[in-house]
Amino acid sequence: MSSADRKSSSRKSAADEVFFKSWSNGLLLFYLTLVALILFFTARYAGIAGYTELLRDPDFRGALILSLETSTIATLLAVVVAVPGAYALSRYRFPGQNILDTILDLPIVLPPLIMGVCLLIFFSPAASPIGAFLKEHDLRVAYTRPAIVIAQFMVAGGFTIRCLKATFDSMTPRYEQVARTLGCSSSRAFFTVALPLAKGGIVAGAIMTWARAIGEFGPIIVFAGSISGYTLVLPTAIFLKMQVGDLEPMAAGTMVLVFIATVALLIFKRLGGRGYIW
Amino acid sequence: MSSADRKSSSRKSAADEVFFKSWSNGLLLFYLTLVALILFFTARYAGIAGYTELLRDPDFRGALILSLETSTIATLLAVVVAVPGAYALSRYRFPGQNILDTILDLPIVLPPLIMGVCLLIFFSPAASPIGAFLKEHDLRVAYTRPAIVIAQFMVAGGFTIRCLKATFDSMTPRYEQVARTLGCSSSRAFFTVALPLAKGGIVAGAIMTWARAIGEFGPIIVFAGSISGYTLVLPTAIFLKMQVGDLEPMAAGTMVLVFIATVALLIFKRLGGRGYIW
Amino acid sequence: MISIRNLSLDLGEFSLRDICLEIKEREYFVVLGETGAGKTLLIESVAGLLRPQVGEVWLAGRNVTNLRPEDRRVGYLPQDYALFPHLSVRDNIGFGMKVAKRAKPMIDSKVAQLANLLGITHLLERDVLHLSGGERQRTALARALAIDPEILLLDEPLSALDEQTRENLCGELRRVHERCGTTTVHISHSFEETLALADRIAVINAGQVEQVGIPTEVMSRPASEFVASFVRCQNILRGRAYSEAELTRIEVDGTEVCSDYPAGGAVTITVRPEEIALSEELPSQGKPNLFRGEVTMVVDRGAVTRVDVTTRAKVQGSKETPASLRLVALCTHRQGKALGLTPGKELYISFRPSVVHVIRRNQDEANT
Amino acid sequence: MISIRNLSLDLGEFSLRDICLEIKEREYFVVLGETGAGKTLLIESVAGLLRPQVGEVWLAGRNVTNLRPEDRRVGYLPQDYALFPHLSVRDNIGFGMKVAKRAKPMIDSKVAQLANLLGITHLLERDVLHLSGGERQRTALARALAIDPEILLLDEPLSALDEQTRENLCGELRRVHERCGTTTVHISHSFEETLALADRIAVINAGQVEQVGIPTEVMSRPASEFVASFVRCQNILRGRAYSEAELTRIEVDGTEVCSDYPAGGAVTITVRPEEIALSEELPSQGKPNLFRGEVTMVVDRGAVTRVDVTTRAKVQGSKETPASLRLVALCTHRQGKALGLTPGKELYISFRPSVVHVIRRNQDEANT
Repeated sequence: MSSADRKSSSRKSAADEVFFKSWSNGLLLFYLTLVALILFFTARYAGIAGYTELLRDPDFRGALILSLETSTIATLLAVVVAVPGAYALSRYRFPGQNILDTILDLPIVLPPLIMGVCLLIFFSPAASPIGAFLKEHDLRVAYTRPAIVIAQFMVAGGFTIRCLKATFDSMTPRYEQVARTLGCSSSRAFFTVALPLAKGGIVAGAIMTWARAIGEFGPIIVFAGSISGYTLVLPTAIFLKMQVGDLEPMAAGTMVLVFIATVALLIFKRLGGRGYIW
Repeated sequence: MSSADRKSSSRKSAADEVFFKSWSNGLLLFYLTLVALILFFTARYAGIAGYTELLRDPDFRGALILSLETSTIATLLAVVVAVPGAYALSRYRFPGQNILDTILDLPIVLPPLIMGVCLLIFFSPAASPIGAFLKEHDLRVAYTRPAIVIAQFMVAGGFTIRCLKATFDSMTPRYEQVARTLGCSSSRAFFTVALPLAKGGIVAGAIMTWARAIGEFGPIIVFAGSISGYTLVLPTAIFLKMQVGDLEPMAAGTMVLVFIATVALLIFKRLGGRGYIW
Repeated sequence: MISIRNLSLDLGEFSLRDICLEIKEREYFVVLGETGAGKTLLIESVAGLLRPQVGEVWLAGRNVTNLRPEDRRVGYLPQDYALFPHLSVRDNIGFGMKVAKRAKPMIDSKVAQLANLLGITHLLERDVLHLSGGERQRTALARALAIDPEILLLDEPLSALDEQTRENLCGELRRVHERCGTTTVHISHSFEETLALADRIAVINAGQVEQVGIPTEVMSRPASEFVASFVRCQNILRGRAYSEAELTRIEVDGTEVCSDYPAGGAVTITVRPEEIALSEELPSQGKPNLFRGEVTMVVDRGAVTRVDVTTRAKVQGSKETPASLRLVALCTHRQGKALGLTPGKELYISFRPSVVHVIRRNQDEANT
Repeated sequence: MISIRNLSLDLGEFSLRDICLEIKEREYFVVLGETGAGKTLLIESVAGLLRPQVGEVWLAGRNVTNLRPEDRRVGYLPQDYALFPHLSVRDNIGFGMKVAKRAKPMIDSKVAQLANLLGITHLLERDVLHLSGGERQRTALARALAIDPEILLLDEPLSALDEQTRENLCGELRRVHERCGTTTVHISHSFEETLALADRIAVINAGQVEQVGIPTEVMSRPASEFVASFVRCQNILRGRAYSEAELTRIEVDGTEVCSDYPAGGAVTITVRPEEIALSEELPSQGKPNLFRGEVTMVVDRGAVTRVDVTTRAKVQGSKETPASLRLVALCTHRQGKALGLTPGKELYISFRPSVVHVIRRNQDEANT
């Protein structure tokens, strides 16, 4: 290759690199800018007036409190199930594990609305023996406050298990094995070694579960309804405001949820939490 | 330790192990059984009648076709943005990468409803210059069919980028580095080495994006509405049927979505796809 | 002390078949094998972390096959050491005693004693995350010894360390073993690290025991071609043996090699490279394995020099017959310099019949 | 051929500081250093995968510092080989020529030629996923050579292989280098694998070049304590030197050691273990470094035996003066057996003044 050839080939490869980088980074920035702009205009539209109106509105105030309460309870339930459940999934091998794994992924992959519809049918007397049994004892679940917690728990629970499974998977089982040779029973090895080491991941998973639960909309509107002053939570309240054209408080309520999700995300990342969708 | 001591300690540790395994596996099975039962009773409730009614109902038929169309278009858009975008995110370092990363996670972490509300505001003439510009030229986005695609694209797009980034991250950059020392420009290394190797992950990510798009509910009902025969997609149609108490076809429609999500999940797992939620 | 009886275990990727081993009290026993040979399965079966599908494990006269790891009193050192990252060095070492509900002063004195033995007293209050490889290994060893185990199981304890540290810790392990006398099973893929440590070794290949013996015996008398190549007997030749009155004559590629070992039929012979002597002058007569040949390659390896030679003729009394064998010899750097070794140099090559080890092959193998 | 001028690069975890190296045409140059010393940064800077923050890289008389990798014509073999998994062995080897738009028959003949050179002709139509470690390495080497590179960069090409394959491929690399004559830079953390290969070596420590030279020179005359310990000069002693007419006398812990190298002040002396002679009888008189002492440890290492000794007295003419040095000697297995080495055995220890290498230390170091 002559020196002139080399120069021209070097110029060509430089031009190629500039073009390729602009193309790939450009498309990435296009999407990210869109997200940023959409959020920015919503925040601007809400204005100060929106927030004050939001706080003055009894519907919104009640919904916010109910949202905080129900998602906290749902998160606690999810963590209580997910910590041992994810540990079992991560550490033990049992027959049919692949099928169990797929069932576990379903609540995460299914459209949330669908889970709400399924719960509604599951608790209806016409469709299932459980519904019939509850009706016999004059108990109602659909369109009550417990329905909110159940919907949040069912949708977010699978996610919590996945998230904590990723935490336990990232810890070598050698720790517990060594603990056992040092005299620990399997439960003692879990409580003195595995649990302390998974602490960060568990907290991260819980926070993310809470943020997911508080943002749940489809399953709650279907299964718990949107009864003002009773089962109205923040997302359903926002939806109702939109339907009646009350836009500034709606935008303000939206920004509250954006804020909660963002903070949860930042804490989650900070704690090194990781969750696979499947 | 005497032999008797040893025997009793051995019995104790055996009992501990049985108890601990039952507890952890039990909670896991409790959640999984719940999911399985909920889906089972929905499927049973739909019955054959539900499916035939579903197919006879023009609303549902139209919604199903529209859902298939819009989510396919949204998926194509998402893949076109995500393949180069995820590659850029995986391979290049740039200032402020952490911030970009967090922005990218927002559409995945934000409650889907919220993204719909934000889009509605973003395209409203009162709230943003883009909305004003569109109004001036007599263009409408909200409550139209393109709004469905935009909502699906915005919500699922972040997921697609994350998913493909995980694919590119799992491939060592050595492949492209070696290709470059062998004479490839950066774009040629991408097209001849990185892209063929990422093929499986890209297909897996696209299928999952499509399944997510078709199940979208909150953002579509808010941003595109539920105009019968125009913007009614499968999830919004299910919601409307529920509101009018038309339960069998609702359950059947739900099972269609469950079926789509399950098949997508199985294909995704089969192809070895992996996606982080953030 | 440890008795492994007909142990079999199949985990798909790795497996063990019909393992029988007897390890004596206070013995330092090394299990050698390549990656994937099943060594870790063996140690995990003894520790109780895996349950064998067939066979039994006996420790100190008890059948422990169905015992949980916490009921076995084995000290276990995994390859990555697995120090508990949320505990200090002191709490790592004291972990087992705390689980056994020992009194605090007793724990403290035992920790101090072990830390002193292993030279890590100054590290006791440290976080385990910032220890060097050698310090981690010492801490893990102290933790395993703290429960006064009946046996100590070491899973490749030296492989994660750099060369210098490895050599130091090798001496350390030997010293600790001499001091504590704990029966030790050490797993390794490196033949060389073993020589310094082992009382006896077992060579495992593809899940089966190929040979058990003291190291020098395994080195000079490997039981199979695999063992010969694993212990780096670099001269491994196939031939056919004819037993005579005193010597066995083995025909290798038309050349005759003599051995003291009686054998007949299809055989493989092995000669350790350090047993092959090179000289410029004709050595004192009468050697049954004396060849003329030339150097084909010289590799300076620091302390020793590896010399590849090809024989040209066999010297028998006063006559020479054509003979072509490719052999590897090792000599010291000094000898190499004195001989002026360079490729192409002519010299005499000889080895005693007593260093020619003979492995019988059955007819199946002979055809491959 | 390759000229690296004042190259500096700081990536936080790894860094290079002010590296200057001149590598000659057709040379086999080995860069030695521990994990994390910055060796890979160096090779990636030469390949163009990293851009240095300061300094220049010249290849064949051109300044390539700002050139992209595709414009450099370097053959690059990363540590994991990075064979393209979606291509066959043939397409992997032909990849670079296809990119350069060579004609199909030309590509085929070149691939056949390289496959023949490396003995992988029978693998050409195979999938790369099912190759063994050695086969992968050969394929990656053929792929790198196929573009007729001006230089070949090998990043730890032997470290992923097992011991046997490593030794075979070591000879292979040397042979390919002799055949093709491509200037080669090979990175390694193992001093021993280097000895067989290198024309010259550079030792890198913490991002800086400590010594450049031919291997035997670096072995016998290390430039620093780090290099001495890296090339396994196991006897590294600190003392104070006094130059006299012919000999330099170095006081080490109250004992006197003699060296041929002129020096004064604070020094470190190094003696290679294979240069230390052991004998039962008093050797021929007049040796300036002759000691009486006893064996403290014997480690059989197969071909060689490591003997740790402690000197008791220095023999000077007819009188003896107390002297206590801990030394490591290496002797062959045969010598060891002849001497009947066991801990506690008394013997004579001697080494020539010419093998006592002296490293000057500045006063700062002397105080540490």
